[in-house]
Parts: sequence; structure tokens; C-alpha cells
Amino acid sequence: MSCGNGQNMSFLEANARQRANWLVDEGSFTELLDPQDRMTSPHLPALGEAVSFDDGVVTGVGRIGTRPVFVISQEGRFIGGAVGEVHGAKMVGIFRLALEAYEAAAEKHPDDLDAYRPVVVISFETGGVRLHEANAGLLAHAEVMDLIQDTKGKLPVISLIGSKVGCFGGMGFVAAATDAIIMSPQGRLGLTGPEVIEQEMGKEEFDASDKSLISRTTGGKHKYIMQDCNILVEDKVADFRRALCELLSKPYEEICSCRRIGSYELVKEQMNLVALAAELNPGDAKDVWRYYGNEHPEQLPELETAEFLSVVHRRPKEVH
Amino acid sequence: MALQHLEFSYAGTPGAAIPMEWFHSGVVGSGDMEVLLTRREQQGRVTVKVCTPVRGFDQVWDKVLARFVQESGCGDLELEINDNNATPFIVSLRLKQALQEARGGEPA
Amino acid sequence: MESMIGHGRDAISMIVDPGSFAENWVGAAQMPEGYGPGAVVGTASLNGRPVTILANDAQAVNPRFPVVYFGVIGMEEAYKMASAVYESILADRDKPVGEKRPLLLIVDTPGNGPGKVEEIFGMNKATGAYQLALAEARKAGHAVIAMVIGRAISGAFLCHGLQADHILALPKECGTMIHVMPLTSISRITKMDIERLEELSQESPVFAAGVDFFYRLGGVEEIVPAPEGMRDALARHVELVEALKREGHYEQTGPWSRGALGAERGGRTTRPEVLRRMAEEFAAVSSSYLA
Amino acid sequence: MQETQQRQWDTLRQDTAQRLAAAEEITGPGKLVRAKDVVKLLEAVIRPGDKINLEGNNQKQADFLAERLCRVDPEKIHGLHLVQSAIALDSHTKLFEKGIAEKIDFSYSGAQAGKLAQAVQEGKVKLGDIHTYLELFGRYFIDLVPRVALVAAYQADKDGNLYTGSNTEDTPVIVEATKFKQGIVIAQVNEVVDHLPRVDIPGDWVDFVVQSPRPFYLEPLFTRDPALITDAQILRAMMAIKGIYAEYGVQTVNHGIGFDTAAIELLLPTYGEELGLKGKICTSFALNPHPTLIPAIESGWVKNIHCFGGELGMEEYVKARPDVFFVGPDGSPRSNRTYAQIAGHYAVDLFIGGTLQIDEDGNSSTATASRIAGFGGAPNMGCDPHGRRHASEAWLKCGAESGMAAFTLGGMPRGKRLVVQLQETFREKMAPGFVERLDAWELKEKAGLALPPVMIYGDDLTHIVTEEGIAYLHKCRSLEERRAAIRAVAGYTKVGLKADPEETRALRADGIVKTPEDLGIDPARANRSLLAAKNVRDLVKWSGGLYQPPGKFKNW
Repeated sequence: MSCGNGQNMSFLEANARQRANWLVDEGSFTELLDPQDRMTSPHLPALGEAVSFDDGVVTGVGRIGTRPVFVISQEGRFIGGAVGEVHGAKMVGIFRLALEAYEAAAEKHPDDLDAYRPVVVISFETGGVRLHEANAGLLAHAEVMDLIQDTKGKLPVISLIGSKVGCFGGMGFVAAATDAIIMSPQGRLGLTGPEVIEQEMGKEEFDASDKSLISRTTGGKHKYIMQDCNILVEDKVADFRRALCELLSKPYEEICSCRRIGSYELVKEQMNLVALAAELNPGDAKDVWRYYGNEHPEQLPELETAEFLSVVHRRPKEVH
Repeated sequence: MALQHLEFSYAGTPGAAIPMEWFHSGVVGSGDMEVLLTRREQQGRVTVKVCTPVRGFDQVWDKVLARFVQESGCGDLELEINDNNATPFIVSLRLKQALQEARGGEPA
Repeated sequence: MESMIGHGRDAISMIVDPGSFAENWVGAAQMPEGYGPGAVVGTASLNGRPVTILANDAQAVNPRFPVVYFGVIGMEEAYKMASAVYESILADRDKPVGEKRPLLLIVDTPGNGPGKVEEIFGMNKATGAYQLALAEARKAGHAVIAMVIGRAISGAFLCHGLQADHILALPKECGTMIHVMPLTSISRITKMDIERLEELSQESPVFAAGVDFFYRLGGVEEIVPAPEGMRDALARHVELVEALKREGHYEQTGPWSRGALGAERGGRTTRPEVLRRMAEEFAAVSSSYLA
Repeated sequence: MQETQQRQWDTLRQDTAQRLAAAEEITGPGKLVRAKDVVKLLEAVIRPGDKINLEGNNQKQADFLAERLCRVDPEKIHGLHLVQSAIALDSHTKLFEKGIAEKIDFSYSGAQAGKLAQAVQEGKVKLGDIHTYLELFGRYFIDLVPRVALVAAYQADKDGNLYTGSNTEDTPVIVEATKFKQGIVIAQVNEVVDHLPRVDIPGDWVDFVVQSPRPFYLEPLFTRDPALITDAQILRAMMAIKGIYAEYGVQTVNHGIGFDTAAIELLLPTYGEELGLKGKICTSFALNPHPTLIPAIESGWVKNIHCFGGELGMEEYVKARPDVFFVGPDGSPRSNRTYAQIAGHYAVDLFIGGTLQIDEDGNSSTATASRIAGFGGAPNMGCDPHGRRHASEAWLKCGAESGMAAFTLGGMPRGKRLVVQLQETFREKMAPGFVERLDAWELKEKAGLALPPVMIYGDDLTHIVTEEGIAYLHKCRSLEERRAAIRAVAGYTKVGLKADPEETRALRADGIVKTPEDLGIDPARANRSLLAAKNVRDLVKWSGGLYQPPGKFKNW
């Protein structure tokens, strides 16, 4: 229910509901299970934790052109965007509806499916499982992974990562499992959070308070170099939307070629990368950037996005 | 330890209902809150439900809400607030912003 | 009762036909020796039928990735397991459902590789890749059954376990641990005393640590009372799952089925309500989106 | 007469000579000492019960020497009396745990505040006095003269000359007090070089130099990430600019390190510009090189800044702006805590900062019952300097408005420093900013202090700014009126709830209390779009790449 259109707003500073509304065509978004449904967590009250009418995730459907866009937009300010029972079920619900919509579209538009093919867009902002309802969150993660596999060959799932909390924990592999990933340099993607790495390896090896190190390890620019992020955009709602629209204008097969995992071929490519990890044993992501031909890796973080994109050397992809 | 539910009711201004049936605003971040405004025909009364983890501030809520209802001139309204340690200043600010938007004004 | 923690290899011997386990061989492929040593993969037979084994070896240490030991699933381990799954699919791609080799997951893992190099190269992809492979195998008609013999902790359980059709577990008396975080840590973070949390976990199984709570949530299909029973239980669940799949009842297997099972056992009771209302609300507006 | 002739007048010098002779057996000739010999050196030159100064404050730390002092044999060295600016490192509290030190006179404690309070309660530490920086520095020359000083510098040469550069801070005052009373000075340096950029401390005031295995610790205490500034802070900043800076034409300023004052800095080029205040306010500062001040400097607001210390990452920027900052003939910045404190005490018209608690009489404190945090330098600025005699517009106006002056000065005109507290009525987790009784009282009881540690006394405080409004306390004509003015801006705290709406109306009519509405400020405008820089990267851009934030703040 946000008024106005904030295309010029920073994606990083936009809240989940604003992102959901502004990513799709103006005025086309219908929130499903909106705040009026008052679907709050049944588990947080007993633990004395504040509840939210949307349980930290905005779900709904909008349009980009003729295509229905099923949106999941997480709110990092509510318990770090963590996934509990309701939050998880809402994610699952969106996938189920998108898959049903695909069946309908496939039946109705067999010859022109790409124009009507539904898409799932996830604007991630989460650390993964919500501790207060951890078991439910865990089971929901598994359901989402199962459903992502169901979408293969049917409809694209696109990740947008550029919000404050980033995308960590179990949601880190959910994002990896989607078809394409769009990030801003401010976006963060990983599995293990910095504090846990510090705890495991010691402050000398990994100082979790060093934000620059975290950016180099998990940030949009690094993930772009590694081909773990497909499209790198400025931190603007409009830039995320433009990248999303451009991507969706491509044939489905081309979108699928953005994937990094999800087939034996891709796993073999990743295994070559792991062999390189063992060989290089980098002390810092900069060592890897240099390996891929960036002569002055220390300068890459300083560059504005456009300049970065024009000079950066990325990991060559093996599977196309 | 569990969450607290508080309820308040104020005279409000008859005939000052918001144009839409309901309106939602805010994010339940730490130190912040969300509010759901619902139009209710109740002789101008403004009823408020607060769900909060903080204890011992019932009187403060009452004062903040009473002042908001009086100063804003709202009426025939139900407010449902999910609070997460918002200070009285933030509560007042968020309520004003929400009402301003619900009345069709520009977001604050 | 004796704990099976750290005894992934022993568990394999207790489960499969004696002497039948050919480590590193899956279908036509052989995994390189010493690769991903924390993961044990290979082919064995169960009652004469070939099965793919995917297990953790908590005794192994990965010399290339120092955070990978004590059953941790690192990048090599996860991709090795994913490869074994894809090889299984390939080997049986022409066989009908019911004849495709079952995949048995023997679970005893405390986590995914929590290191700097892992994050630089993308540990999230490795665990994601393995999960997608398992889901693909499941949907291709393979029966995928997980047997939790020791630790099934948080993300590592998602990686290796929660994508199975059915999940079985030894009881807590065997030292089995299924959780995201122990109650003591939850107590520290939520600042609630442990007694109160224990009391609350009796009312609601959603945050408590332990096999029994996962059972109530539908996260564990069956608790196998003792290690000796693992072999028969696994064989029985392979049959159950295959029967369901032969009749096309895929929704009664895998992660989705655990939703229904949980609701039945009084676990996640709000989930079905969420799904129902979302479907209802979408139905009301769908005509304007599905042109 | 006979007695006088026999009396020795250089016992200190002779004692020092003996200690240095003992040291030479370990270090050999020359001033350079190997890191591995430092513990033995300390055992040779320190005697039980000595007054020791371990240099350190809220910024730089002689951390290597502190850590080595922890390793001396407590059998040989014990009962030390620490006289120093800060007790800020683990190694500082460890000295007491090991019995090496037993007493402390200090100014600031920071991260060790909790441990210190505990150690005092357990009787492990004899607490001397808690000072402001300036008074402690004063006592270095009267009754707390250090026998041995352990200091930190960037560079030294083999003759012991030191380069302390942008982080000169407390070094000159410590070395002067120690050396000229025949004491011993040991310096840890990041490197030993042939030629120093300039000499900040002359070599003949320094006895030993050791190259530390790692650079001295430097805390970027004055860096605030604009991304974390909230709407409420922006509102208070707008009120301060319009209701105080503009109202009094405040040109010379010292302010705190919180987000409220960072917001003021970042509003100057936007909101301040809009009000037409450029050149009229905030032209000169006694202040550390706050990164959030960069946009105001770059937009031409600021003519002059003298710094207490350096700020990590700001070195190149400061160096490139010698018209604004104090920069040596070599081209590199210098700071000096003593001089900046003097400047802050006498030469600025306004102090503005935040606090934890304000009581009903306007006394404020950052103390909590379980932490001995100390004062640092704030009270030297957060007071009315009674020795001030020069006049300025702001000082005269504030003095002329004083409602109580008639009772103390009769008709004699006098100026007054503006001392302003920016206060949230409630902080996080609903901790009230206004209280009936300061936690400082409880700390006094627990730690056995002579007085509750008050940062700024009510009679020095001239203004309080909260979201509710500004209280112009100096205008009040009685204590009762002051209390009413404080209550009127204390919001929904227990103190604020006592406010009588009638009384508040009267105070507003008299201009003693002004709400945002009275000031012509729309709270709805108070949002982040007003900030000249919204994040650290914006600050780097404003600086033309000269500001190089440390990793802790550089999120790219």
C-alpha cells in the first residue's frame, strides 16, 4: 500500500513492500495475504518477540508486460528477514501459485508461451532460518528447494539481492538454485555469516568487523566476477527493474543459461572451480580477481558500477 | 515475557473517517512499529489495539495515543499497532505519517 | 544405547548386504580417490538390489580445506555427493519408476564448510547443487531415503537429509541430534530461561531441539528404535515410496509431504491456512493476471 | 644552615641514573631497544610503587608497551600507581589483576568501564580520582608527576627524536611532565627511520625507543556512518541549527561524537544553506577530524579546525586542507590534546553533545551503576569558563538572556557559554533520557566515589534539545522555573509526565520553551533525504577520494 513510485529510490533503503510494488508495472501489484489478513506468527508471542502482520515477507502478484510476476519480497528489518512458519509458507504459496499459473499459460498460449510465461521474482533480505521457530523455518527451506526444482523447464525464478541484510544462511543456497541473480554492489550473498566464520577461523584469518573484507568476499562485485551474479546494477530501484525487464525479454532458454548449478554439467564446472580454490588457496578474494586477469584488484572496489563493468575481467564460463 | 495486548478507546471526531476501508504503514523493525488503520462506524470513536513486547508503559501509550487522536482530529477508526520497542516519539511520528497517507496526502 | 555419532561407515555395513559396498563407484563412474573425504559415496546392494549410498565420514579430514572435518560437508563433499546422484540418475535413466536404484542418505553432519575460501568460491552453490540433484532424482522416480544416525544440524541437514522422500532417525537415546541450535543457545539469544523454553517446547515443537520434535513436525517420518532396525526400516520405506511413486502420488513424498504430515501430527498448523488463503485470494484476482 | 648544606638536591636525578645504568646492561649503549628486551628493560627502570603513565586515550594507545608491562615479574614490580588519560585496554585492567599496579588516577575508561567498576568493587583497584583531561594534565605537574612514561609515536630516529604526526595527542604533555622532573621516557614506535618528517618530541627528552612488532592501536572513535542516522536525530539537528546556532549566531563550536551532532554536520550544506546561514555559523571548531564534517568543509562553511587527536583514514584529507587544519611545515597534520582542550574551554562559544541521563535539575551523566566510564574532555567544554574575558556575539547574547545573573552579579553584564544537551526522551529499549535520580548516585555508592560523576552540571547547562522542543534553561529566573522547562521537553518520561500543560504554555509564551512548531520546523521534513552524505562512500566522494575509511566502515 505504498503511495507513489520510487523508481529513483535506493534499492538498499527501500522496504520490502516498496520493492514489491515498484519492481512490477506500476499499479499492477496485488498483495496476497496482505497486512489486513493479520497472518502473524503463532510462535513469536510466547517468546515475547514482536509480531508483524506480514511476518516479514511481502508476497503477491503483478505484471511485467503481459507476464504475471509472482513476487516474494523479504523485509530485513523484521527479525533480520528470517524465515519462520508463516514467512516460509508464504514463499511456498507463491511458488505453488506460479506453477499453477504456468500450467494455465501453457494450455492457453502454447505457441506464444514466452510472452505469458509466469515468473517468480525473489527480493532477498534474510539470514535464513528464524531461530524462534527454527524447525518450521528449516522445513520451509527444503520445500522451497523442492519447488525450485519443480520450476525447471517451466518458468524462470529470478533473485534480486541488494538489501541491507543480504542473503545468507539457507536462503543463500535457495538464491544459488534460482535461474538468474541480479545484484547491486551493496548486495551480499553467502552461506555462512561473517561472525560464524570469524568464530571458526579466528579474527586473524577473518575479521567480521572488516566490512570491506565482507564486501570482497560476499558482495555483488565479487559474485559478478565469479559468475555467481549474472547482472550487476546500480543501487536504484529503477536499475533493478530495468535489468529484470531486460532479462525477461529474452527467451526462456537464454534465461536458463544464467544458471550456475542444477545440472551435472554445471556441477562439473563448479568442481573445476573447487580445484582452483584448493590450488590458489586465496587469502583474499583479490587473489582470485587477479587470477582472472584483473591486474589491479585493489582498485575494483573503488570503481563506480559502470566503470567496474567496463574494465572487469570475469571468470570464463565453461558451460554455455 | 509473552507479548502484551493493550486496548484503548477515545472519543475521536465524528465524520472524520479515512477515505479508504483500510490502510497499512510501517515496518516492525527494532525500535519501530507498523499500524493498520481500519475505517469503523463507531460514533466517531477511535479504538486502538497495541501488541508489544514492552511492559509497564500502559500509561505512556494512553497519553501518546490520546494526544494523537486529539491533535489529528481522526475519528471512526480502529488502529492496530504491532510494536517493537518504538519510543513515544516514533509512535507519534508513525501514526501521523500513516494518517497523512491514509487521508491521501503525500507520504511524509 | 550406543551412539552412532562418527560411525557413518559402520552404519553402511549395518545397512547394506554384507560386503556389497563398492566405494566411489556409481553407475559407470568412479569418483577420484581422496576427493571430498568427508563424504562417502558408492554403490551397494540392499536385499540384492543396487542402491546408491551417500554418507558422512566424521573421521575424515579434508587436507585441502581446513574447516572440513568431523563430518562437515565442504565444497568437494557436496559436489561429490551431487555427482553420485547425477550418476545414479544417468545409470537408470531408461528404467521405469520402481526399478530405479534407491538413494540412501546416511546422515551424521554438523554443518557446511564455514570458511573464507568456501565463501569466496560459493559454498552456497555446493550445498544447493546437491539438493537440486536429490530433488531431481526424487522427481525422476528414485526413492530417496535418509537415515539420521547422529547429527543433523541446521543447514547441513537441509543439504543432506531434508530433500529425501522419507526421513528416518535413530532415537535421541542413541545420541541423535536434529536441530538448528541447541536450546541453551536459544536461551542465551532470546534471554529466556531454559526451563521456560523447555516448557514452551512441549506446547509447540517449532523451535526445540531434538528428534521427537522433528517427528511431531513431520520432519521425521519414523523413529527407528535401535541401529539394528535400520536395514529393515530403510528397505520398508524404499518400498513405500516406490509404491507411491508408481501410482503418481509424488506429493505424498519429499518435502511437500512433510507439510501434511506435520499438520496431522499437530506440528506446523498455520502453514495450511496460509496456503489456503493465498490460493483463495489469488483465485479472486487471477483473471486479471492470467491473460 | 648546617642541615641545608648536607641535603642532597638531586636525589631524583641520581635515582634515575641508577635505573638507567641498570637498563644499559640489558639494552647496551644507545636508545634503541629490541622488542624482546622490553620486559627486562621495564623491570630495570621501574620500582615498586612508582607513578607510571601508560599513554593512551580514546584514540591512540601505547598498546605494545602496556602489554609488555603486564609481563613483568610481580615479585619485582608491584604496587604501581597508574596516572594516565585512559584505562582502555585489556592489558590495563590485567595490570591490576596481576598485582603489578594497585592504584589509578585517570580520565576515561571506554571499553574497560565495566571491568574497572568490578575490580574497584572487589578491592583489586584503589581508585584515585576521575578527572577531565585538562585537570589530569595539570596534576601531572603538581602531585601526580609520572616517574616513568610509556608513550607511542609513528616514527623515531636513533637519537630518540619522535614523530607523532596527526596523532600527537597527549604525548607532549606526558613527556614534558615526566622528563623535566627527572623521569624516564620510553617510546614504542611503528618504525625507526634515518630522517623524520619533523621532530614532534626532541630526542633528549626520550630515553628509549623500541620498534613495536605492530603499529600502535588507533580507534576510529569519531567516525559515524551516515547510513545509521535516524529521522529523530535529523529532527533534533534541525532544531539545534535553527533554534540555537542561527538564533545566537554561533561561530565557534565544539561538539560531541554522537549521531545527533553528525547529523548537524551533514545538514549544514543542505538545511543550513537553505536557511542562509553559511558564513554566519560554524566557521571555527575545536574538534577531531570528523569524517562527517567533510561535506561542510568542502562546501566552504568551515575556516578553521584544531584537533585533539587524529582520526584513522582522515590523514590525507587533513593534509590536503592546510587552510582549514593545523598542518606542520613538513606537510603532515598535527594534533595536540592539551591545546585543543584549552581552545575548547576558552575559545569556543558553544558546546553541544548527547548524554545518557538528565535529572530534574538539569545535571547530566553518562555513568551507569555498573560502569566507571570517566569523563574524558567533555566537561572542559560543557561548562561556562569562568576565566573567559573576551567577548563574542553569541557569548554576550546568552549572557544577556541569563535569568539568574541578577541574583549573582547584580547589574554587572557578563557573557555566557552555550552548553547544549541533545537528548532523546527515550533511547533504545525504552530507557528514559530524563530521570528523577541519576544512576551516577548508585555508582558513587558502589564505587565509593566522593561525588556522583556528573558530566555537565545543571548550572552550566543552557539548553536542552529533545524531539518535544528546546528548553532555554539559562533564561529561567528560578530553579523551579528551570525544572518546569526541563519537564516541558522531557516527553513521556516520568519526569515529563509531571509537566503541567498550563505551565508549559506560559513557558512557550515567554520563549523559554520552543516546540518544533514554534521554531517553524515541520517534523515531516526530518528525513534522510536532507543529509549531505547518506553513507561512508558519499563522504569519500565529497573528499575527492582523500578520505580513506578503515575496513570497519568501508562497506565496499
